[in-house]
Amino acid sequence: MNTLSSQIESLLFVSAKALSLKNIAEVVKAPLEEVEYAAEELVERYKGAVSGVQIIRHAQSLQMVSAPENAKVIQEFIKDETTGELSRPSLETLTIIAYRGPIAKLDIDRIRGVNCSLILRNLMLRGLIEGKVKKETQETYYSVTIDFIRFLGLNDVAELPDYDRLHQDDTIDRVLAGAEPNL
Amino acid sequence: MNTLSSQIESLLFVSAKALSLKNIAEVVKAPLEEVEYAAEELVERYKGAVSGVQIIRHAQSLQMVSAPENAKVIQEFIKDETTGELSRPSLETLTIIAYRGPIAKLDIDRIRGVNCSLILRNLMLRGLIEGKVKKETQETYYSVTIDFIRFLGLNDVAELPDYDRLHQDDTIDRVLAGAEPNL
Amino acid sequence: MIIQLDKFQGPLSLLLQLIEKEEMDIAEVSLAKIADQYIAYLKTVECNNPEEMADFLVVAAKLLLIKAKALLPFLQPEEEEEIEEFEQQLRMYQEFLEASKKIQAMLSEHRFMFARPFNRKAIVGIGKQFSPPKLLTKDALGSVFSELLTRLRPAQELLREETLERKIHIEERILAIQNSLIKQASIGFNKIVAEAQNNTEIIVSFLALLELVRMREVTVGQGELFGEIEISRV
Repeated sequence: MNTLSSQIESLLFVSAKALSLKNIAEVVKAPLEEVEYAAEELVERYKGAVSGVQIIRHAQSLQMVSAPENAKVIQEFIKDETTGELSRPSLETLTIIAYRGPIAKLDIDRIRGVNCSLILRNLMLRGLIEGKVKKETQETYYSVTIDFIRFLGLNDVAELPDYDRLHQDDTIDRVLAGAEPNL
Repeated sequence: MNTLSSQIESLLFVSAKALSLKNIAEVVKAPLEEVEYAAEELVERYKGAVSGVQIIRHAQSLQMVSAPENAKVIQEFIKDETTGELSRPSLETLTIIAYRGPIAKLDIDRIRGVNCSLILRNLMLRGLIEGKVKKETQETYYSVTIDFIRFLGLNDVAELPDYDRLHQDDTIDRVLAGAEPNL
Repeated sequence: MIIQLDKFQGPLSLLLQLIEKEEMDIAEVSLAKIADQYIAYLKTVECNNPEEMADFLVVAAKLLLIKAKALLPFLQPEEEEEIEEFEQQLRMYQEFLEASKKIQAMLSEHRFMFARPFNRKAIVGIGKQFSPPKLLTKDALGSVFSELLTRLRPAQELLREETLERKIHIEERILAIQNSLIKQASIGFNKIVAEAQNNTEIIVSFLALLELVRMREVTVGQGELFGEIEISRV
């Protein structure tokens, strides 16, 4: 393995949080493309090896985490009490955001047919989703966080069942384009 | 790799300090001999691979550490994380802790409407705030550090501008009282 | 009926539950059939949040449109499109509902992945390191906190205002129409909604009217396209 991969590995290990590829490129002083390529390789290598350590990739960020099959042992060791339980409306909203994020609040409301403000606020507080304001329109777009992906035991949100189909289902775009503004 | 090695790897990963083989054997509920054998194998495997993460063995203890040859990059990363001015969200979080500390993490999250874990972590890293765990509830309460108070040229947080009025303003109490219980 | 209506679950969820109960697919015919059930069910629900009720009523209005079209097949193509879109919306919601069940199954397997806990010493080393933002002053702290308090304040008042909003019940509007028809044999729909304060009130009045037609208490007639709707006692 080359130096760059090794440096990325060390950084992810020491930082103990998600790091953006941009941030990594700045620290290791390498072109973003090279970092992207090395990161890709690293994620695949960890996935391929049956290892107790894994790397999650999400929204141009990487995070080093423990392997999902050891969840029980680790949870006991660090006395973590996460149950993964969510109310049905929260689960529905999270599902839509996971498959379609970044997605505007209005579009989430349209898909569910109800105003989701309270649920979104709660999911933000729990750190399961995050909102980013788009400068041009001042509209907030929501995505799931790496923390949510950690609970699914996946390396990437794109590994969700039926991801490709639901991610770009064109009926969604049709509904969103044609939906009434007041719904 | 077998399950036991993978479990040991995960444990070493999430543990900040060295773990004794005895301790590991208790957590994974396996005989000490087996743990010793798997540990030996693990150490050898890491030695053989050029990796940014290493496992070192001291007598009867194991610890996962970053590779020493990447020390310079790690230094660069820490410098990056701990220099420069604060972002607006970080600044807001810091003032909430300054005027309302000691304050529980959940309350900070509720006031700001988003999960503040990463911000709190960065403020701690820079030595601006510190957390203390309340024994009864196991909840962490945050306050600004003495270093930070002195840096501002003060002896006590109560000397902050308009402290009495701002500290007692009931706006925040109302926000916290009206906060939704977790869904 | 054993359908559970969770506080936030919403109208589409209710509609899908009704369709599944009848073992039907999402199609115009089944939606027309389900319209009455949906509205009957709404009546049994205690809802004291007008906004939430409005979401349910929007769907009720769409169902009634679909039902009306089933009875009067010569409706405009514009409405045809709206119905098609609504069917698509419902199908899409159903897809996400299915996906959410899979996600729930994944979560219940407890395959959580854990990050290393934050440990200052592990990052900074044993040496104590204090790195303040050099330009930050105590006055800046004061003004940032004041601004934060100001921002938090209006949101509170806005919330209180909303709870004062008037609620409109279909029953109320049905009663109003029935009362108007006591004094006279027929009345125009525009008279009924003359004092309506918002669109929701007009929609609810229209739903009330449709309900009265369904109950065969009144008949309605319209002389020309977009003309006044005349309501007459049966």
